[in-house]
Amino acid sequence: MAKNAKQRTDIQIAICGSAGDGTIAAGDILKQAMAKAGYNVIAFDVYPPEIRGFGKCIARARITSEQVYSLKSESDCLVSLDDSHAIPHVPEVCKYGTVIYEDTPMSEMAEGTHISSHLASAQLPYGVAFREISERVTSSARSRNIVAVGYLAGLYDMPAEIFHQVIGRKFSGKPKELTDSVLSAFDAGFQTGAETFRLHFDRIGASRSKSKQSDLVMMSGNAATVRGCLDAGIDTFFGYPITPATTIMEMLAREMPKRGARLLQTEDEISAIAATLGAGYAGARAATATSGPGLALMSEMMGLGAMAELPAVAFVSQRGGPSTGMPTKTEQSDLNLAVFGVAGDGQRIILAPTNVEGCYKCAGKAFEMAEKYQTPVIVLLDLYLSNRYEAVELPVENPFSENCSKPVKKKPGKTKYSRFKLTSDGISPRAIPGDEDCMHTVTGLEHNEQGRPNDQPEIHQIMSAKRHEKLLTAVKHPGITISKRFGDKGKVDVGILGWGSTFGEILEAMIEARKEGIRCSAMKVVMLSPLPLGPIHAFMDDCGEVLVPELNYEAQFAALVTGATGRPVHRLNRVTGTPMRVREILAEIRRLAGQTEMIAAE
Amino acid sequence: MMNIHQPVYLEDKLEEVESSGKLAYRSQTLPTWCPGCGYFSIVEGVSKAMTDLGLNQKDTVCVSGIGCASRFPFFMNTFGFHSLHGRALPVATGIKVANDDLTVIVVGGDGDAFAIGGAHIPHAARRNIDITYILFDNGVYGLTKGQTSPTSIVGFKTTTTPYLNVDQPLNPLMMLLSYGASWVAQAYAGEPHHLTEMIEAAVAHRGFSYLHVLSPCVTFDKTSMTYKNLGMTVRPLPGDHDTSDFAAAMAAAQNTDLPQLGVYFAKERPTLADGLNEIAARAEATV
Amino acid sequence: MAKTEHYVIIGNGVAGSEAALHLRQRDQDSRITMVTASKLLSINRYVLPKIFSSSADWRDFLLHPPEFYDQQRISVRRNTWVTHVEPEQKRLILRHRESLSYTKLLIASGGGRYIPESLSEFRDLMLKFGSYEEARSVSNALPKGGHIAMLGGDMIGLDLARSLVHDGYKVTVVGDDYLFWPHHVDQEEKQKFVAVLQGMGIDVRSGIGVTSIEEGARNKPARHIALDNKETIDADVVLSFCGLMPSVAFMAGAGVDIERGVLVNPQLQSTDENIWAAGDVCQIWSPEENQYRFFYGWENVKKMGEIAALNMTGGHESISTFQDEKLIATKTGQIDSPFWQYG
Amino acid sequence: MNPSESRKIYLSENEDFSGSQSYGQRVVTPVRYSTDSRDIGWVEENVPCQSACPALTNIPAYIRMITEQRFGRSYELNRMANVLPGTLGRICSRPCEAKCRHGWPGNGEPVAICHLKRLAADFKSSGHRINESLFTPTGKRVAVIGAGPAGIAVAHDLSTLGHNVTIFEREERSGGMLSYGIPEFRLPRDILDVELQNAIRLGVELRTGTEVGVGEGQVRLSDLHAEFDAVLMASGAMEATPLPLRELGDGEDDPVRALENVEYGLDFLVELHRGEKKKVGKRVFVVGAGFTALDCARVARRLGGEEVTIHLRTTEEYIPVEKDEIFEAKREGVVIRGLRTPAALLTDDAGNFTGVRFVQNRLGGWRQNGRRAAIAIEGSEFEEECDTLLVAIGQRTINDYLDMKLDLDRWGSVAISDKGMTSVKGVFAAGDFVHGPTTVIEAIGHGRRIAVDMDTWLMGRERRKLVVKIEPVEEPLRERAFDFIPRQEMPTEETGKRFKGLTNEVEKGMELEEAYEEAKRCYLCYHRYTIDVDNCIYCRACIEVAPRDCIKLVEGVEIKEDGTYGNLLEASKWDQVGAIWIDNNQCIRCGACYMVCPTKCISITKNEMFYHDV
Repeated sequence: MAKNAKQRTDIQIAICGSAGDGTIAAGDILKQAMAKAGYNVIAFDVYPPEIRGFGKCIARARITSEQVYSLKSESDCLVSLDDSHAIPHVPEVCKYGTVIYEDTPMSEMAEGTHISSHLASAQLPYGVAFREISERVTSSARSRNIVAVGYLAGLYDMPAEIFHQVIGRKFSGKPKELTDSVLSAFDAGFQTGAETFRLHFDRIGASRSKSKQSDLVMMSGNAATVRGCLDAGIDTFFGYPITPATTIMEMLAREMPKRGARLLQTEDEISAIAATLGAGYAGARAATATSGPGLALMSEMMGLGAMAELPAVAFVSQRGGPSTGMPTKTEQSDLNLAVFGVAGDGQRIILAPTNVEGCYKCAGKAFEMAEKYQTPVIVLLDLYLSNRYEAVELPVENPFSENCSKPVKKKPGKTKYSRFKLTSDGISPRAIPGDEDCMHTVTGLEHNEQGRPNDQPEIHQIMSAKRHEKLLTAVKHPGITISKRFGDKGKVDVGILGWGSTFGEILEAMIEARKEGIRCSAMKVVMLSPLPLGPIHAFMDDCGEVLVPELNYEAQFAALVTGATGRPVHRLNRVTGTPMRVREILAEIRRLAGQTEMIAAE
Repeated sequence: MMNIHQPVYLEDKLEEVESSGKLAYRSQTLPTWCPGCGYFSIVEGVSKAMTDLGLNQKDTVCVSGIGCASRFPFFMNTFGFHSLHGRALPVATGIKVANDDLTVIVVGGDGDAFAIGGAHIPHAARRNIDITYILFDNGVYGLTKGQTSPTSIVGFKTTTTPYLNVDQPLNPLMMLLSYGASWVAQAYAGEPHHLTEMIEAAVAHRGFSYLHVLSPCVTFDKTSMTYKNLGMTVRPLPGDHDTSDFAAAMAAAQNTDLPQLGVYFAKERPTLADGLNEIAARAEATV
Repeated sequence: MAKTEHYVIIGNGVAGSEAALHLRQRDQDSRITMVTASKLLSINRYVLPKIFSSSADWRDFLLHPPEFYDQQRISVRRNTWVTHVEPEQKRLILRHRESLSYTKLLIASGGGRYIPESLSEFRDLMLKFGSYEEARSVSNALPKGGHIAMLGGDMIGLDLARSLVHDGYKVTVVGDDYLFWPHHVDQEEKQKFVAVLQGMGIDVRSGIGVTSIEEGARNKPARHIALDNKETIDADVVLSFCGLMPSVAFMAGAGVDIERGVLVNPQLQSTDENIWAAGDVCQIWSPEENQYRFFYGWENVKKMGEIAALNMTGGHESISTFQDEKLIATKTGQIDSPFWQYG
Repeated sequence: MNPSESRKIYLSENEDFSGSQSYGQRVVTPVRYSTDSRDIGWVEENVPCQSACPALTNIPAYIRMITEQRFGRSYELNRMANVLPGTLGRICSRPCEAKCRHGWPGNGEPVAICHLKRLAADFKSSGHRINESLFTPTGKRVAVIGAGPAGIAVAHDLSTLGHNVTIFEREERSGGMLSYGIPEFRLPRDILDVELQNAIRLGVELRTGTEVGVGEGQVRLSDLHAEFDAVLMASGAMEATPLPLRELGDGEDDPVRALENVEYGLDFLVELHRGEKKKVGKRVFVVGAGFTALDCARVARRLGGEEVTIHLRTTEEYIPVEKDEIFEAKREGVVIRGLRTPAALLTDDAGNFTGVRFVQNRLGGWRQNGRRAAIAIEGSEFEEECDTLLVAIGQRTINDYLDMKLDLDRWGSVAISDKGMTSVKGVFAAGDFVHGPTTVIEAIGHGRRIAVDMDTWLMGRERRKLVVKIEPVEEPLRERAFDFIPRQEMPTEETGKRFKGLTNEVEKGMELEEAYEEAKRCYLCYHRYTIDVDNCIYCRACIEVAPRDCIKLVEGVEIKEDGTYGNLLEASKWDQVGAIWIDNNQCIRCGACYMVCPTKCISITKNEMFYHDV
């Protein structure tokens, strides 16, 4: 690697195969190893809903020395583990980019079904006997994917020993023979790759600058969420498997018991949220995780949480909807459900991080907020963010406070404890079972300050106001950026307002547009309920035109902003199940900047 | 393996399969289960049973929830309903109540049935709806990639029980017997001949019939309910087992270490339709 | 409407590339596919010796840039091996088990390095210099000003030798049977030409055989050659230049006539009416000499590519003019050969 | 025969030999013997090496024995089909290797079947004993004319069948072409002699130096016919084919016989091996394209020929000789020139041979034997000088020495019926004498079939029958990794040392380790993987683990005219999948499917085809 140490690194590698080929596992090893070797990595995997069968899987990883915000639309290298799926992706390989493919297929192939016939003149073919190498070394074709990773590593001079460590960790706990066999498959691939005569020009160059203190850690949005939970001191977790949130529970299941915390897989989402509320009532920091369909099931219980003023954190990773929709495709269409999906007036706090580091922040802060504002908090992720991998740098000091609960100040025993006491900020001092002399009942029925059922008109009016007003103070919650502006300061021609995972693409597009001389800036909104209206108004005042790109059909955020500000915005909506393309946003910015003729000139 | 030296000639076998007519019960879609999955025996067993019983495809509805096993209706050439997770029985109830002449076969997995859908089973059983519930038990969640299920054994390691499962598994046979199912039997996916016999008997039974099928998950269970383990432990119910003796059925159902295959309990009693007819009759009488 | 032709060309050397161009000119609607084992688009192999004197990468050796093939709608299937030809089905079977059908096929697979059987056991100790990759590995193995030994000394090798001596390398040629191949020179001429080569600074050991090649001792050059006159040579790289062997292994069993090369008539058509051959792979019937014979040299091979293309698209032209095949002593005391004349 | 008829044979109780394996009511090993055309057809189709072998050698079985280190057993399995394994292991033309599944496109190189045969012979213990199963004496007497490969094979088989055999041989030693035609550097005589001796030690009487004919002191066929119950003609094809020269007038003497330093290759070799002193000049031409031509050239190199050239009518591509053999000859300095035919032999004024006038050829169409025709190009004559010319363009049979008239076929050879008999009752014929010059293994294979025919005729009933022995196999015996072992090369003598005498064997034999490695490469094609369709749940677990496209969803199967199976018809739709079936033609016997089947419906059987004593 030393020979290219001065060169910048920006390589995007796509591995494409059929479900069951080990495509995702191969991509995982690649990105883990490269992050460990000190590179910035952004990665995102696409896979089908079936476990096996014949769906397409693609693992893409962009390995860079500089900070970037999204994947590139062109990859530098495509590895095909299944030609039928990879052939449509050949055009996404750049000029002098490489296509690596199986050169020893199992059966006879009809004309045109082998990927080698689809390469453009300027793309470079590397045919490799993945299957034969795997069978030769391990007596089975199963390790083709590992051979492919080894080949990549050898071909690009990546550090083999770091891959060994990553593979060793991935297979820890498995029989030693299996690990050895996988390592030998890697080595055989590596050797083949290293011996291959190189024709490509992109190289792994410098790693990221050493300005920062701590190491980069490669993690997915879900993993960062889990780290946030753990750093915030999560006590209990109840969940039910659902793509793409399942991995949150899986990772917590590994980590929580180590800290004396408890996790239970309940029989369904209904009981998961119920148990979460119960644990919150008992004073625990409790959470659940689900996706849109699970959130729909939980709506009823969410209402209970709002009504009974119980803390609960729900991580909701969105996927294509409605209904079962597209379980393994990304979308940002559960915003309405999260904001509005409840019986009655049941507002709650909603945070939507925009990158992996934000997942960590929002997860931890969600516990603080749930506890402080005594309400369910939904952290709205989506599949692209949950499964996207970035190399992140976690703070050395734990940024989350241990206890944010408003304590009961009165000496117990003197006056009767009012669980729902009206206060200036709307937040009532909260006691939990075990606190002396603070016994009370929570209920889903409308109730008075003491928590007794009460359906008098003025009570419902007052208590409704109390429950909504206490949330407004959440926009000033310390230690979390709930909105932020990037790019040009002052008046700009185009402003882009974004939320969630799409903001990475928005940033890249904004940077490109500024390079083209367009005055523009971008603002991310992290807290979606209640909305930080002040900064949003200020931003919109500065912008000639406002663009809201988001991955849903109904322009849910645009409608939310328009509804809250009364100002029109331009909508850009895509529901392809894939992340938005930078060039689509860029084209829209150009159009809004009145530069349509530039596009025509191109 | 004494049949090993019996000659097998492809031509003869193809002729046999062709003339049996079982292929007419299959759809054109190749099943998408993991190769080796016990669930393949559902299609094979149900097709053969329907062939033998001479059921008409158009008068049959296959209903399922969500889960690996619940893919089943897609692979059958009958009416099918692939509903929501755990909600297959309510859907089937609706269909059966609407049209008593239909043969309704519900297929589900252990998670679909005993976790999210657990609340529905007792009610379907006690009402004695005339449907057949074939439960493919593989003791693990396959579709969400290997989590523990209500029938996972103690000590089973899954992604959500990394420190081993501590929960006692359910005993579905005892549950169903105690829920009042009027026909309860057990089969094993690795013995397709017996499975077919059982499906035939289950469909033929008038009332709620529950067939528990032990079916290995080849992808996520490499240690407990494998073909190897089950193959060594399963055995037939004793020849003198009395299917009308509830206590004997409960006693036999307790033996989970050596699962016994065959009909545990069978007793005719009025079905939901009978009850509805009776209510209708009473109502008529008040006019 | 006539059926769209699919011309498939095996090989992307001079003959194949030339044929592809002319096919496109003559038939705008057709599909043209070139199949080559190389990972690269066509390389101008005549300028390969420059690899020793410049830091250029492979793009600088390309005959045409990649865009050219896109414009000409010529698909170049690289890294692809033909294992056999099935003329009855009109298709090729590729090594990766894919089939490729054609309506007309041109075999222009050229010639591979021939190693005399007597040297075959030292095969692994000799490098090749046919492709860009091979040339690069030779240049990697050769230290600055290093010593290169050539066995055989055919015209391709002497061309490289010329260039290497010019760039300051030491070159020793050991050869007898294949010296000046494919030219036939008698003993007297041979002496004369050897003297010319010596004058250029090439050390020629004529009339001597090789007994063995071994890996060099420690701190010595990588190769140690023992000669049958008891002399020895220590060199960094050993190359063999004993002429070419037509690459026709994939034609075995196809039913098309082969002797050493593919046998073709003067119109370059083989015994199968849909298969033509051009370049170093074909043996052309010469009515004047009453025998099949090879024609070498850039000008000849290029011409063959053109004529094959003409005839594949309905023409009926015979190979008639050839470069003079004699090895020439020029007026300035140098030697010249069709091998050394290229554009 | 129509399919149902050939299958009925199998269904008849009498033909099922399974009973012979019983002990009381209990079957000791579940072995079945089948004569069903589908089972025989399966072996013929799926064990390509065995069906390519004229002697039907059970190749997978003997290679398997090598991996088990049972060299003696391996040798015996060879000997069941071919009484001279050590000999054939050196000089066989290897039709099996050309058909070996391992050599099919994409599978790599064929297994070195021939070398392994030799290695089994090399490595068997010095105390190895031969197994023979013997019938009781029948009292019948048989005369065999010619102690070449065919004669020896027949004599051996008839003697084990209980007949009394006498061989009449013209030369001083037995072996025919083996002893007199093949140079010792390819076939050491000690090995040959032991095997020949072993073949005829069971009471066969060998009368060497005894020529059959009509002359003085020669034995007459009619006498033999009268004295013996049956006579076998196996005198081979020991007459050289005359050189047809374009410029030779009618009635002119054959110049090959007339000129000094010009000779037929066959005579050259036979005389050499009779012990005569042979000489060649410095510049030697050999005309011809077969093994004999190659052998002549290589012998000539050893006798001091410096420039030895073989001249072919066609080209190297089309001559019926192993590529290895051509390579070795070239390494020894032999030059091969193609597309030329001798038109005339040149002499100087004194009548001494000086060289050859050739005519240039071009290739013509394909001939029936799979070779190419050569067509002379008019006016393309050219001359080349040489000192010695050896002509080895072919051999033929002669039958004019017999005093009984036997009907001939249209090629001039003796005609025989389906049952091996000539037009004279009781006179049979086998080997090259019938077919003209073929290969050693063809002669042996033909001899064995004729021996069965002769026995049937002598005894009035069939006592040996082609059967398939089907036996269950407990587990797959191979690993996929074996497929990637490269073919092991046969070490050869350094070229420098080869020329010290004529007897220095060129192929030196492999080490034990190399032999194991090579043996492991064999796919064991005789293993048949079968799916029990009744018990199959169509789960495709087997397809998942298959290393190649070998297990298929099937809706039908082609039935050939003889009742055997052709191609499988694959199904793509679920409602047409009648069965999942293993395409044994694609199967490389890795055993992965067997290990993974959930309902244990895949079985492996070993299918061995051989002549079985009834």
